Formats: sequence, C-alpha cells, structure tokens
Amino acid sequence: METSYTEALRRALDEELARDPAVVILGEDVAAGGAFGVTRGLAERYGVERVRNTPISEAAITGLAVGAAVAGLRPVLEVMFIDFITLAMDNLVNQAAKYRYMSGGQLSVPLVVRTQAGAAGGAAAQHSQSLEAWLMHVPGLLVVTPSSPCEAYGLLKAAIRQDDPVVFIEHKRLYSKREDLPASEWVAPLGQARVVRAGVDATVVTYGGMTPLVVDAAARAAAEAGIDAEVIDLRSLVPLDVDTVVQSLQRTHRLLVVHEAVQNGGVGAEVAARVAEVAFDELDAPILRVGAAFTPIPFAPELERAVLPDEQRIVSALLRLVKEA
Amino acid sequence: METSYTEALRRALDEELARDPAVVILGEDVAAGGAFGVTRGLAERYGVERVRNTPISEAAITGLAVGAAVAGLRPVLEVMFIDFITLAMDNLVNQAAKYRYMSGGQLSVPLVVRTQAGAAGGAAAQHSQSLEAWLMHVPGLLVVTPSSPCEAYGLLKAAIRQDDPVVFIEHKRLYSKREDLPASEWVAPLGQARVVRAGVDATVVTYGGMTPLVVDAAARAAAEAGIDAEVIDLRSLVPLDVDTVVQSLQRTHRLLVVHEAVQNGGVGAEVAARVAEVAFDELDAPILRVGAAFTPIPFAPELERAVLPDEQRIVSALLRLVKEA
Amino acid sequence: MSSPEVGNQDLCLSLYRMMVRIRLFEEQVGKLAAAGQVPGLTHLSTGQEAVAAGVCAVLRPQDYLFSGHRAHGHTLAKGSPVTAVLAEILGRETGLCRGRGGSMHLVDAARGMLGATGVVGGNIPLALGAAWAAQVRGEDRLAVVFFGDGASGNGVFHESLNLASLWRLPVLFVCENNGVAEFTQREEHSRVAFTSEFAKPYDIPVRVVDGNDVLAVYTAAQALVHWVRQAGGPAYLECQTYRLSGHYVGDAQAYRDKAELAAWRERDPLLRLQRQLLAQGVPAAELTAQAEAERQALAQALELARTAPPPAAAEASAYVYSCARETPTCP
Amino acid sequence: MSSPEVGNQDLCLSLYRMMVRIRLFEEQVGKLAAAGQVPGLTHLSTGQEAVAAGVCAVLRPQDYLFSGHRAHGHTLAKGSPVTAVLAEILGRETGLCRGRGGSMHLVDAARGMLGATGVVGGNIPLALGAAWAAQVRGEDRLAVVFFGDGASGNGVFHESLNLASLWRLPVLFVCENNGVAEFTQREEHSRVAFTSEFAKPYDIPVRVVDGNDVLAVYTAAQALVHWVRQAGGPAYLECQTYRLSGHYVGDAQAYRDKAELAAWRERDPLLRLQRQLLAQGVPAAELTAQAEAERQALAQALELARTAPPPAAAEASAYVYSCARETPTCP
Ligand SMILES: Cc1ncc(C[n+]2csc(CCOP(=O)(O)OP(=O)(O)O)c2C)c(N)n1
Ligand SMILES: Cc1ncc(C[n+]2csc(CCOP(=O)(O)OP(=O)(O)O)c2C)c(N)n1
Ligand SMILES: [Mg+2]
Ligand SMILES: [Mg+2]
Repeated sequence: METSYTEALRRALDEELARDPAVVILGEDVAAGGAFGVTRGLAERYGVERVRNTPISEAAITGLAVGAAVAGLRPVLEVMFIDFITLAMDNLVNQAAKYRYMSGGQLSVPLVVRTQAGAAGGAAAQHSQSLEAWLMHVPGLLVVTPSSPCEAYGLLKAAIRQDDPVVFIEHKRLYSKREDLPASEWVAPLGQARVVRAGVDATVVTYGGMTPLVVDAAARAAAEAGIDAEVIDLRSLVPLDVDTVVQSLQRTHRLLVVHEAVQNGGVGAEVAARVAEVAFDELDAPILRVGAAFTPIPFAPELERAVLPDEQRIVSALLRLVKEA
Repeated sequence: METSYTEALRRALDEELARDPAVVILGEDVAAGGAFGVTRGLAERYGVERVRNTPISEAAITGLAVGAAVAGLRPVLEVMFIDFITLAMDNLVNQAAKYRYMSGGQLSVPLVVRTQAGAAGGAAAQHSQSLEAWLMHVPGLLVVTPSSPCEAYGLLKAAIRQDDPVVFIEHKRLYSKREDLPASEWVAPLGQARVVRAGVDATVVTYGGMTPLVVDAAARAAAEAGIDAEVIDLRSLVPLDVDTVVQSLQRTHRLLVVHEAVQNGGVGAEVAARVAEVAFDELDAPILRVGAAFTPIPFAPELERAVLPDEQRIVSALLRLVKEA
Repeated sequence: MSSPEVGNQDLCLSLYRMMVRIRLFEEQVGKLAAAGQVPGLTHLSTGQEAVAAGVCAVLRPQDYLFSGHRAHGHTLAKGSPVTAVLAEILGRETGLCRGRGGSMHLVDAARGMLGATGVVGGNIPLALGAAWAAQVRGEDRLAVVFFGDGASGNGVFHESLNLASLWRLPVLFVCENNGVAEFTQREEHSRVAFTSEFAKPYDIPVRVVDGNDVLAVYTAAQALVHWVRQAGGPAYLECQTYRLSGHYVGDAQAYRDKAELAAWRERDPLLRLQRQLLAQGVPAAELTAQAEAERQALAQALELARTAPPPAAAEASAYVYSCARETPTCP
Repeated sequence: MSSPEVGNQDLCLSLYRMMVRIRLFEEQVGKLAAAGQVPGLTHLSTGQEAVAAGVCAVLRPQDYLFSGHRAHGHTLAKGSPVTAVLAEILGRETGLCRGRGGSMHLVDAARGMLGATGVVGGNIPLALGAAWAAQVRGEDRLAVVFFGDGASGNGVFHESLNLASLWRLPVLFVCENNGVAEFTQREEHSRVAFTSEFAKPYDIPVRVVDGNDVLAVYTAAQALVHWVRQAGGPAYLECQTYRLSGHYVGDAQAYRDKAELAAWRERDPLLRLQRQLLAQGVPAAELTAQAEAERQALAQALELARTAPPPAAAEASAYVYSCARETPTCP
C-alpha cells in the first residue's frame, strides 16, 4: 500500500519509540500531531510524557533537548519551520555540535532535530527558507535531507540511532507524496548517496525537495533533447558522499548541481568546488548550478515561481551543459 | 602616525557620529569601550544616550536596532563575538534582511552589526568561530570583512552610510595591527576587491583576518620557490567582486582561495564555484582551497594551530597549484 | 456598562464601524482562502476585533504599530485602506507591499504600520527600536505592539520587557490573550495565566481587561497611552479574548471545545457593542446602514483587488537592496 | 550566626577546606594567566567561593551540574580532582577534556559535571534537559545550574523558568548575583535588582541569601534541594555576592569602585568562615594545617599539570563525531 512521506516519518518514529525507551519526542503541538501531522497518534500510543508539547520557546526547547541527550535520552525535537532554527542556533551550533569535542569525547549528543524547509504556495519570506548550507558548515552536526517516503522512513530511523546531533530537514512539498515502503524494517545507510536515475550524458546532483523535480526534468530532457542524465540524491550533506558523484562523473564528464536554497553560498558551491578539486580532469564543461535567485521568498505565487528553480530551468541548464560546452 | 585597527574603527565611528545625528551606537559595555576597546571615549563625547550600554540580550538588542533603523536611525550595534549572533539570527535573517523586500520597498534597514570573529590564543570553541558563510547566504544582507586599519576605517564609514543591513566582521587578531591612515576623510568603495600584492603565477583570494597571513605566505613563496602570487582581498562577500578575481585569473590561470572558516561549506566554495563557472577555460589547474579543518576550534594552542590555516599550508598549496598541476 | 466613554456616541459608532469592517474583511478573506484564492497560511482575527479597534482608536497617525501573524485587523484599525490590504493578501502588485509580503507581513509605512512578522514574538523588539528612535529624536510618538499569549514563550519578549523598562521606552505592549496557541491551550504553555504578570517585576504599569468589550479596551488603552506619553515609559495592556476562527483557514479544530466556543459566541464583541448601542437609543437602521456601507466598500475593494495585476515575474528580485541593481557595487 | 548548621564542625571544616581549595586554585590560575601560561580568557571566582562550596555540599555525586564562564570553583566543589581541572585550564592532554575544552568548557561526566558554557545563559536549558532525563527515567536525581545575574538578560533564562515550572523539572537554579556583568553594574542591565523576582510569577520557590555566608548558602540550598527532591519541581536560589577579581585575568578594572571593593573585602567569605570557626573554638593550627594541605596538593597538581604533554596535533580532529573516522559514513 502506498504510504505518504508524512506517514513514513510517523512509522519511523513509531518503531523507534517502541524499540528504545530512551527515544522521546518534543515540540510545539506534537501531542496534537504537530503542524504537519507527522506525530499524529503517537501521544495516544506512547503518552504525553514521551510525546511532549512545548511552549513556543525554540531556544529553550532545543537547549533542553541537548541537555537531555547529553544525559542519555535520544530526543527527537520538532522545529516547525526551519526559519525558526534562527532562534535555536546557539543551542544547535555552540552547544550540540561542539559538546562531544569540547568534552574530549566524554559526552555525545544523540539528538535529532526534525524540521521542515522550502517554499510552496505562498508561505512567504519567513516560512519558506532552505538553510541547510548553514548547518553543513558546522563541524559536529550531521545534516540529512530525505527526498521521498522511503527515504524519510529509512533515514529518520538511521538519524535516531546516530550518537551525534542530526538536523533532519523535511520538505513541505514532499509530505503528500506517496510510494510503497518496505514491509520489514529498514534503516537507510547514512553517508551514501543514491543514484535515482541512471544516465550517461550528464550527472545531476540534488537532494531533498528538489529530487522529484530533477527526476522529472531529466525525463523531459531525455524525451525532448535526447539527453540521458544520471540523477544522484545526496541523501545527506554531512556526511557528503563525493565518491558516488565522482564515479558518475567519470562516465558523464558533466555536472549540474540543483537545490532550492539560494545559489549564492549554497550547498551546490561546496559540491562543485569539491568535485572540481578532486576530478578536474574528468570535467568536459564547467560545472553548472541551479538554485534560487538571491531574493527572500516572495508571497505572490507569480514571484515565488520566478525565484525558485523549476523544471524548465533545470532542463535549460542540462541543455547548456551538454550541447553548448 | 601609525594607527591601530581598533583606533581606525574608532575614528570611523567618531566621524560618523559627528556627521550624522541619526547615527547611534549600542551594545554590551560599549559605553565603557566595549570588550575590545573600539568604542572607548565615544560615550564621553557623544553621551550615553547615543553610545548606549545594553543588557546581555543579543536577540532583543538586535531586534531593537532593526526597529530603530526602520524608524530612521542608523544604529551601529556591537555583538561582542560572532559566536553570539547565533542568538540574533531571527532578527538578522528573518527581520533585517527581509524588511525591505517584504515591505515592497517601503522601508529599509540602515543598520550596521559590528562583530568580531576568528581564533586566537585559545579563545576556544565558543569564542573563535568564523561564520561569514552563513551571512553571505542570506539575501538582503551585506557582508564586509576589513583586513587592515585603513580598510577598517574606510569600510566602516561606507557601511554606516549604506541603507541596507551590513554585517561588519572584524577579526580579533587584527585589532593590534597598525598602519598609516589617510589624513583626510576616506570612504572605501563597497563591492570592489583590492589587489594587495601583484603577481603573475597564481591568484590567491582571501579576506579579513587571513589577509596579512596570505601576504606573508606569498612573500615566502616568492623567496623560497620563485612563485610570484597575486593576492586579492575581497573586502566584502556581499557584494562579491568576481570580476577582479577573473581579471587576475586571466593573467595567472591558477586560483587559490584562503579563509579561516572551516573549508566545508565556506566562502571559498562559492568563490571557486563562481569562478569555475564563468572562467573555466582560464583555469590551468584545479582551484585549491585552504580553510580550517572540519573541527570546532580547540582550546589547546597546539590543537588550535593544527586546525587553522597557517603560512606553511598556504605556501604548500601555492606550490601544489603552480608546480604540480 | 460603567465605562466613561459609553456616553460618547460618535466614538462608539466609529468603533462599531471599524469592528464591522474587520469582521466583514476577515469573513471575506476566510471565504477566499477556503476557495484557494489566497496564497500561504491565513490567520483570521474574528472574535478579537475589539482589541484592534479599541487600541488603535486612541493612537495618532504618527504612532508606530507592529503586529504578528494575525495582523489584518490591526492594520485596518491603524487606517490602511481595505483595498490595499486585501490586494496584498491576494498577492497583487497594488497591495500594500506590492504582493511581496502577504498576509503575515503587512506594512503601511505612511500610516505608521511598520510591520507584521510571522515569527511569534519577533515583532516585540522591533517596536522597542521604533520607540527608541522617537525617544532619541525627542518626538512625541509611541510604538504599540500587538502579540498573542503564545509570544510570551519566546525569550525575546522578556528581554524586551527588561529593555523597555530600563530605557524607559515609549512603547505599549498589547497582549491578545485568547487562551490558545495553534492547537494547544494556555495551560500547556505556561502555569502563568496572564502574561502581564511578567511585566510586573519591571514596574511596568499593567491593565488587564475584557478584550471582548471594546469600550473597556478603549478606556484602558487611553489611560495607558496617556501614561506612556507623559511618563515616557512602557505600559502593558492584556486583553482577554477568544479566537472564534481556527488557527488558520482550513484548521480542522479537532482540539476545540464546543461548549467553550458556544459560550464565547455569546460574548461576541461585535454583538455586544451592537446591543449597547441599541440600548443607548441608536436606531437599528443606523447600525444597519453603517454595516451596509462597509459591506459595499468591501465589495468594491474585492473587485479592485481581484482584478489588479499580479507582480511582474521580471521584478521578482527588485526591492532586495536599496541600491539600484545596475550599480556595480550592488550584490 | 544563627544557622542550624553552625554547630556541625565537620561540615564547617569541610566547607572551609573546599573554599580554601578554590581560593588557592584561582590565585594560582590568576598568576599563571598573568604570566601568559593559560590560553584564552580566564574568569576567576575569587570572592564567590561560598556559593560553589555551599551548594555543591548538599549534592550527591549523581546529581547533575551545569555552569558558565566562571566555572572553576563549581567544578572543584562537585568533586573534580585539582590536577585534572588545572591540566585542562593549561590545555593538557591529561585535562578533564583532554585540552579541547579549556577554562570555559569544563566537563567531568563521571562526577555529574555535565558542562560549562561560555555563552551567558546558554547553560540554563541544558540543565532542564538533564533534569528531564532524570524525570523520564524516574531517577532520584536533580540538576543544578549556576549562572550570573547577567544571564537574566538572555531570554532563554525566562523560557527555561517557564518550562521548568510547567514540566515540574527537578532543577535548582542558582544565581550568583555579584552585581556586575563585565564592566557594567546591575543597574545598567535591569531595573530589577534580584533575578529571583523573575521566578516568582511561575510559583517557583525562591530563597535569597547572603552568598558570602557559606552556612547561609548551605542551609538554603539544603532546604531547596530537599524541596526539589520531594516535590519534583524547580527551585531558585539567589546568592548576593561580589567578584573580588576582575572580569577576566588582565581586566584593568577602570570601572571598579575602590570603596565598594574595600567594603566587600571585609565580607570575604573565607575570612568570615575562618572567624566563625575560631570563635567556635577550632584551633587556629587546625585551619592552618588544612590550608597547608590544600596548598601542597595544589603545588603537586601544578607540577603534574605543567609537565603533562599537550594534546597531539595529529589528534586535533578526534572527538568531533562519535563514529570512528575510518568509517566510510563518517563526515
Ligand atoms: C517562533 C515561532 N514558533 C512557532 C511558530 C508557529 N506558530 C504560528 S502562530 C503560533 C501560535 C501563536 O500563538 P499566540 O501567540 O497566542 O497567537 P494566536 O495565534 O493565538 O493569535 C505558532 C506556534 C511561529 N510562527 N514562530
Ligand atoms: C550571550 C553572551 N553575550 C556576551 C558574552 C560576553 N560576556 C562574558 S561574561 C559576561 C558578563 C556576564 O555577567 P554575569 O552573568 O553576571 O556573570 P559574572 O561575570 O558576573 O560572573 C559577558 C557579557 C557572552 N559570553 N555570552
Ligand atoms: Mg493565543
Ligand atoms: Mg554578574
């Protein structure tokens, strides 16, 4: 039976709550299911002590989750929109990320911060950002970006079992996507990119919410221009699986990186710089990037569409990459 | 007479306070000079209303400064360590950066956030970070990184005269550096990189606190290995002057980017990706980057030295860039 | 009603008219949103109109206003034209913010409405800043900030109380305590029922009023605003009220207590004022005429907003920076 | 002294000994730092020893402790060996944190010292988390967090008071109110002199004591810790004290009021306890012997710490992640 991204996340939480009494959930309205319904029903099953509503105190609840992790729980914190981790960066960056290091390995922080990013339907400037590049730049954090229901399920289970703090970034456009989940338990490998579509003419690297769009664009580029692109879903940004990208590049010799975050200073820059450094001679053309315009996300749908990467821009980039260079 | 970086910043503040009654200073202990002595004497000259001490409330004072800017003041806020902007990211990113856009151009935010970054002398994990890459990724912010007393003076004046929010990042190792300042008033151009050392064999791009180190490294590479490197100080990361870099590259055909921030997801990635995209054919070798190891800044000096870029690592990278490729 | 203002019929009628305007506006936006014609998440202030109307009626045009995610009523009450507000919420170029901001980010600088923000509590320090600007310039102006009970969970609220009292900033804090934040009751957010308790240690004058009684709100706001102007320091008004709508348009409200809702419907602030006015001898026809005038103005505004052009895609990146994009130093 | 504990000579002597330990330790670190032998910024707790000693004396080894930038005394009082603390502050591999953390980031997990942080106020929610972990597991354990008066400026302090009261977390807040934050007096930080005022709206039990009277601190801490254990909710202890040292070693202290300093020197908590003990009939020689033992232990610790190896540069990036760096999935 097809399962939605939302349900897949819930199944992962459900299984991990059942498996390990140290797993606890906290966040705003999580006992009522949370703003996106991911935790629906879990408070009823595991009690409001283990699926715990919090006040609107992003800083304190993140700090509290860090302290709880240090003291041996495995908290899964929901931060409703990634835009609000701006309120929790001290706790995430100065405390969670550095705890293990500063203590010389005495303590670790098995914490998952589930949050939700991306633009859709006019959520506007303060509810639409993609801020994963910040987190990728912080030693000590892991950054995971599930791109489908299966991935959401397997990666969330993997994240909860990690002993280091994970920022787990869901995408608002994906919650309603559906696909079959494995019948038996599955924990995804963390740090291994996934080839979503095989191809020979170019490599397109992406992650998270952009993945389905890139797959569609690749199909269209194949149909319309005969370009057979390989699509790689990074799955996680830390760890970053550059090897899988380079292996693909050794066959395609052309690379495009696509993400929804603004292009300037985004994850695509790191991927491009890293690949160009280790596989310069494999490149038959400049690495191209497609990301959002350097603009806050506008409210009006016409403007939102204009600043975000879309199928057309990805196809055009592929054409430029393969035909012109 | 030689002037220190600290004194140069103070001169800029002094002149701007005298010039424009809308300019006000606020921050923790600023009336007593601030933690680094930059504002020393200004409260005595301009009054404690215009050079105003605040509680330890990074979030509220940043929000307050944004609101004051929106209402027509030109606040210069001191955030003692860049590590503490983690407490002010909502105000900086969700409010300051987006105000002009979200209001459809009705309001602007002529705010300067002066802060101080970098590692030195064992300040350790929570007082040593270099977080400029985060800020560069936020549309609406300007990011300025002065590398010398003259630059500090001219760029701070330019920043205060900007109508958009500027994050002005000083470096703790630079405060004691001295050089002659221009006798008459000088406002530096914002958005124009500066060639600090001319050279023909390679281009080294850097900014802020790393600039003197890179210049020394270039001198050593010239003396020891006959490599004549051109050194470019970006001055600001937003705007980013890619043109000056590309022009240099057209002569040198080799590029190294150096910064103190961790390499992963740092500014160097954007510079490398951008240059490689627009000037791929100019490159005779892969672009190299030197940045800090992917590690929180350690306390022990031996470890601090081990994770930070140093002269030796820069010289080695230059050798690799010019000789091997 | 023992309020001293109850005899002032002009005032009462103008409050009535504003409350009708907001009520009709929110109902219209609710319908449009339910029909999928409003982008984004839309938060209505139905049931809380008395707070917006009562507080803003004591303000001067040059006073500054800040609000949060539930800002339509406040913006209208501060004087913004219905058409421009509606056009913004529909994402049109003719909107207050040229369609860039939307429902949660209304700004009308010319009328002192300096901004709404979608980050709960994020607006509070901004208001302090505007008040500080007025103080530094020696202007006779204050800043008012509206926020919900949930905002007291955000630490910046407390930081702001401290700063406002310390710097004696001319700011009026207005908490609309509707007893709920999204799907969760106040009791699950705090053991402290009244957010104004947090202002007391700072010696900030506090008034707690029935937020569904517009005259009570008006009277208390007037007293506090007077205090702020005279004393030049902050004051705090807490209005007990109730959100008759869902948290956002489309909220299934499974958490909602039906009996509680029914009880509060009885206390509908608009019906209450209506009853008072009728009791005072205002003819029913007068009220109907006023409401009808608002209804027609809204219909016109809707027509204008609906047919207004969306912003041009080519202008999507305008207004990010104040410098013209041609300038070489522009990012 | 009317404290009920004053008759307990063993207790008094052990408090004395801990206070001497901290005093000597800070003096030694001060000398080393002034001589440039201590990396980073060093914050001494000289003059505030009674708080650390008095509070930690009522804790059990398994109780959790959190502290801030001025944490040496707290860590010693929780039982960490002088050698390992000193070695950490000198950046040695034998230090508590293998030289990675330093003066502001002491951790001694085995003794319940779960962390000091250099971000003012940043430690407070962490303590709530540890208390929550104990609560979830049903353990008879509490968390104590030390912070300064300045930390009440950070909103997370207020968020944490709310959460602790709401979730009834077993946490003891201990504010060392020394009336200053860096170079600025309390009056410039807040109109509220006592930070414990902020705990009152939440119905958190509060005690304010003379923080230079170790027996008063001990007695109040004991009562509150007892309450936390029994009631399973938070409590708040505010200790009025004074920082006899500068903000950090090297602070020129131009802001310092000399008369005030002199007056507080008279109230030195160590001298005070000494006088009390002598008055109780403890022989002076006994006190001298105790102090001498501490002096010798410190000298030995210094020798050990000084000659200990620094961390190996090749291990600079160890301990960032919990997975072995060889694992392919490691970043
Ligand atoms: C910092 C932050 N956290 C969470 C949210 C999501 N959110 C939007 S409205 C809301 C409830 C706000 O409650 P309250 O302040 O009482 O206002 P009300 O909705 O009752 O008017 C929440 C949690 C947000 N916008 N900002
Ligand atoms: C969030 C934050 N802002 C600023 C600083 C710089 N700083 C270090 S200590 C200090 C003063 C702290 O005062 P208080 O909390 O009273 O502690 P005390 O130093 O008096 O022990 C400040 C402002 C910091 N470490 N963290
Ligand atoms: Mg509410
Ligand atoms: Mg203090």
